Amino acid sequence: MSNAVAHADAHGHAVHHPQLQHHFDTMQQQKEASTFGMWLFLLTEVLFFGGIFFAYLLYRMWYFDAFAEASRDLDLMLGGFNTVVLIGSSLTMAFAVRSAQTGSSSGTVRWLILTMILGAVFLGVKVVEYSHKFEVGHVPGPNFHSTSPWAAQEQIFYSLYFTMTGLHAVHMIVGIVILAIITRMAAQGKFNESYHTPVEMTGLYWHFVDLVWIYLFPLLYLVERHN
Amino acid sequence: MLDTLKLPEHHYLNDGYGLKSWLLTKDHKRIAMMYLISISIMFALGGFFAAGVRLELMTPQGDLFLADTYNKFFTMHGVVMVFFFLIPSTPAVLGNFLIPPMIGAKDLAFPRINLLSLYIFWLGAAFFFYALFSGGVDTGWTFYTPFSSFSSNTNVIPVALGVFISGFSSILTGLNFIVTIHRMRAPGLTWFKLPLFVWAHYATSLIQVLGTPVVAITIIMVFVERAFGFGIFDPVRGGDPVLFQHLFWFYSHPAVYIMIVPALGVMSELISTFTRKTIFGYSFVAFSSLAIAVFGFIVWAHHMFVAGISPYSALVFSFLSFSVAIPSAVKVFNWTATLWKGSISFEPPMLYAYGFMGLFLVGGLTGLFLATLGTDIHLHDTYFVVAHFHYIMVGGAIMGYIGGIHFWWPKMTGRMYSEFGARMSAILVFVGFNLTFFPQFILGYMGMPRRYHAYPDEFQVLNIMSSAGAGVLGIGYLLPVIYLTYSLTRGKAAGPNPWGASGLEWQTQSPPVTANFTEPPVVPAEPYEYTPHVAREANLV
Amino acid sequence: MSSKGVPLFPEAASTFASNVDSLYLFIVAVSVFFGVAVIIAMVAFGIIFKQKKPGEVGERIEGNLALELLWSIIPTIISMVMFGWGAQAFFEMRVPPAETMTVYAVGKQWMWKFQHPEGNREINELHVPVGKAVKVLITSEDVLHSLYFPSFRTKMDAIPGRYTQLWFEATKTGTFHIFCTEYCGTNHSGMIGSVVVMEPMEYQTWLAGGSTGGTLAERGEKLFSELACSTCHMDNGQGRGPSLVNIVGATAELADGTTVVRDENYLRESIINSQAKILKGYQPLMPAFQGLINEENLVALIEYVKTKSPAAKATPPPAAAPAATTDGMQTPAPTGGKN
Amino acid sequence: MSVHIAPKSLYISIFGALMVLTAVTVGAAFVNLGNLNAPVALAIATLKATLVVLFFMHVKYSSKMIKLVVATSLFFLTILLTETLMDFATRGWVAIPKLMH
Repeated sequence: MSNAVAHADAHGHAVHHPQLQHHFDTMQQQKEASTFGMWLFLLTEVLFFGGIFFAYLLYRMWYFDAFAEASRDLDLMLGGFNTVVLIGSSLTMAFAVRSAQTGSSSGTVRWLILTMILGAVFLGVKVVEYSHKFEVGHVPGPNFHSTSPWAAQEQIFYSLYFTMTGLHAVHMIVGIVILAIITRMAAQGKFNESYHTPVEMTGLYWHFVDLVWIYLFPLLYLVERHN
Repeated sequence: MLDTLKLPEHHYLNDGYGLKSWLLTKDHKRIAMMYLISISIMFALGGFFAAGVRLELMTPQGDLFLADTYNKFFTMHGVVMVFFFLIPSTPAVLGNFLIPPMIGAKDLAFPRINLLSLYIFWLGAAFFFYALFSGGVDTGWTFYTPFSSFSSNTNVIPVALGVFISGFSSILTGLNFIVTIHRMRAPGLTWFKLPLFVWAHYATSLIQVLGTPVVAITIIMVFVERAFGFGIFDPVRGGDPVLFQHLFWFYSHPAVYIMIVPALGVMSELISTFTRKTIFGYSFVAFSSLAIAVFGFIVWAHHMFVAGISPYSALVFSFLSFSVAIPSAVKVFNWTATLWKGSISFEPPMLYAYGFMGLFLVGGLTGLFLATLGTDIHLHDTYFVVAHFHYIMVGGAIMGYIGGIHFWWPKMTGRMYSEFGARMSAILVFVGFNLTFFPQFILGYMGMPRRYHAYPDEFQVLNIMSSAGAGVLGIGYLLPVIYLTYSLTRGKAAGPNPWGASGLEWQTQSPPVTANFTEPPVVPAEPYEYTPHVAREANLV
Repeated sequence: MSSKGVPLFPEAASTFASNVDSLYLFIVAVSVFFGVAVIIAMVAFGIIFKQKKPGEVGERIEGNLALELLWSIIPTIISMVMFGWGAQAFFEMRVPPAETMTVYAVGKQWMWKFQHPEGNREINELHVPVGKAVKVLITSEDVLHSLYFPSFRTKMDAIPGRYTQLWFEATKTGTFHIFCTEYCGTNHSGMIGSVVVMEPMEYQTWLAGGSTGGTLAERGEKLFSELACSTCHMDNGQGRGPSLVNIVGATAELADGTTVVRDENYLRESIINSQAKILKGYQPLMPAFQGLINEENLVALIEYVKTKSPAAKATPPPAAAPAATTDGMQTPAPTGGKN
Repeated sequence: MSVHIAPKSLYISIFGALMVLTAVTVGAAFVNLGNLNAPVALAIATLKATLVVLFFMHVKYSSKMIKLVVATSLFFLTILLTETLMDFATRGWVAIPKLMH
């Protein structure tokens, strides 16, 4: 650890580090600013999802039966598979950051590509799930179809389901685009032990997206499965 | 003597010419100037809608516009003024321009994100303009469901998206400020040496970062209801419209502090400078900004006392609402105490500061009527509320913003404006403002509901007073446009520190160079140090 | 019209108007005191400490802890007085007395529809007797509205999908404004009306003159058989649905083991969305009447069901204790019917 | 802020723990826990989230500033949730069965 610090400092104090922007004094300051900024951004994301989570929790308490019924119609296999895929992609992302920290460009690229593939798999499964819902009429709105006695409240569940997973998927797509850019930069050898902040920042974002899913999965797929 | 001053040879305004040098700039000062122009246009647009509203209300019958047109006018007045003028106003213009030099930095922490926030703001505004030119919107700026989701037949979606998008601009600005204030301060500039303007912007940024995402998700939920027929707040499917109000006000109440707290920061600078004296109770004023920011988040349901919320939670929210009154009162008392044994002069910015204090005082005190449950039931959604929040948002936030513009205009452009014009403007705004909005308190207690196109005859006299005042107010706002524009080419050179102020931003030339400082600024031992020497230099050189 | 009153106040025509006005004047007095004090200080300091010669600086005074505490604590104490008084006035407005007459209000773009239990129906006009507590149960057919009686100093939002409530007791006869104060679209400002406060005798005469289709409960009874409610909800409890005798205001156990107080909002939900709360021991067989019954008929049904629970009328209002009260709605004690 | 390079084995064991917890949460959904269902699911999810935040996102090795940001977000999220819930919980408009027990 101390070794790495010394290393970073050695570069940081060089007057013209190629990646040092003019308004920062040191690489250290620049990196701290980026990390801090990224975390503040994630803080806004927590509150962003917090609002809709509250809506979910409230209606789940009010219309538990409807939520349990609708939740049982979701495909647990696909949801579970996606959970494994996404947590797996977090692992590969963590390895990508680790490779960047140790200065292995090829490792970084490899792990980043793997992360992107896993992200794409997740989205592919999501497409399958969504299209199934369109087929059976589980999309809320005028064409909603349900024979359950709680059809009206099931619409609330599905509205939240689509909004939450949809927003999550948008975050994934954005994440994959960023990953693609970062991968290209890594392939061009722009990162090394002393400068790999973009990889770390992307990692934070990706883990956050994973984290949202960690809540979405039990809340949406596992309301009540025992009967 | 002043005639001998010349503008410096190199500064940020002549560091490159042409559209590209502006649109691709990373200089926080140029971005601030572009924000200034953008929000000034939005302010004029919002003012146009306000003029329409006031014209209509001169007669009780509602005979000038159709009801639908009137509803669009007040809605777009609210949307433009709140989301496209007030929220960006002081932070995006003055904060953007001044925070880096005030803390001795070359730029904000993320210059590209700063530019991005401006583009996002423009994109949001473009959505709004699209909605405007394709027929407008009539939901009220609050977008209450189910009206906005299922009843209104106007362009709710583009406006909602415009607000959603511009919210990101606000988040990015706040995020940038927080990181900048934490990480970019000049060596030796500790937290308790920071100008109170910076403290206020720190508090504001916290609100922007914490609150805006919640309104963003709320807008998304309305969007999916309206666009796809989803049902989240839809009472027909068991949804609760009151939940929308909770989520909306979780942001929109603190949003009031996004507007007013930066103006409070401006006030501290003005009052200190024109009394040549440090702010009385510096740390109390600094922490009161943070207290307002934090308490602002726990009081939102006082907008909902008659909305069908539980009376027990109304009780709690009423109690908490008074907690915001205390730090606000502390600020006013401290400013007043600052005047004691000062060396007070009444340059135009100080006139604005005095006006601000008077209006903010009225705005703050009338908030008590709305935090108190017994009176709020009667006053809720009447003109009393309209008057109250205009005292805070126009009398407070805009007065502070324009006062700040007058104070830092010499720094931003290097030139002085017509002091006579500025004095006239300050007085007209103060008089016109009171004439416009004071009658509305009485109207409100008389029971006149807000958002009324036509109204019973007995309210007419007070409404005519209000409309007449709005005319005066309009002239008061128009004047600065004239003399400030004139000063851009004809104004006398201001010199680095025309007011004898103490902040680091006055240590550099006016207008500053792109990197703000040609030599590192000297951080004083104490905040707001005035020595006879500095003052003499300012007045005589 | 109420316009002839003092220009600064609307007419005070309900039992809580004077309390609200006094509270208002108290806050005005406090505000004027502090406002004037600060403004005088500002102006006086501005004159006394005006800069004498260029280059002069003010005395460096960093602050004073005692003063800071003083002007933090005094406003806190005063604001707590406001809070307490305001809360007292609020609960007075939110908790109706035990004996009230009930009127139903339905907001609709853009009119107010009122129904009296006696069967009289009015639009944008409400007749009430003076000196009698009137409870208004409010709902909406479309978007949010708000029922506002400025002369009574009270208002409450009308929310689609549920009942909210306000009450008042008029203290003088006359005609006063009714406003809609929640923006509701094009003719929001046309959604006004008047409340006519009459002597009780006149009111009785008025009631007798306007009633056509029987009382509200009678209309409800007709609907009860027309909609075939009576085939399952038999009074003897032998039907497929639960008996509705003596249920209003009482607590019931649901299929999932929880309990619920059966008030107007419960009845409303059980008709509109019958599956939401299934009573223990019953099957979810009842169709949902969402979209099949309008708000006016709904209140008629509820009024009829309430006549089957004569004891519920005498239930006391909730004490100040925070029970599961609905918007200050009269939630009878679980035991029901005491005192 | 120091650069901390965690061993690969740490990441793998965190991944393993997350997998186990995923299995546990799925399993819990098939057991009738009554009203504890939601709290258990949320508790497991929070445990998983904590692991992600601390190790994958390196908060365990980050500066106090970053920890403060995380705490701040949770604090204001709590305000949002509890104060809004306060209204719904005391409304009694529609009884909230899952909350009352």
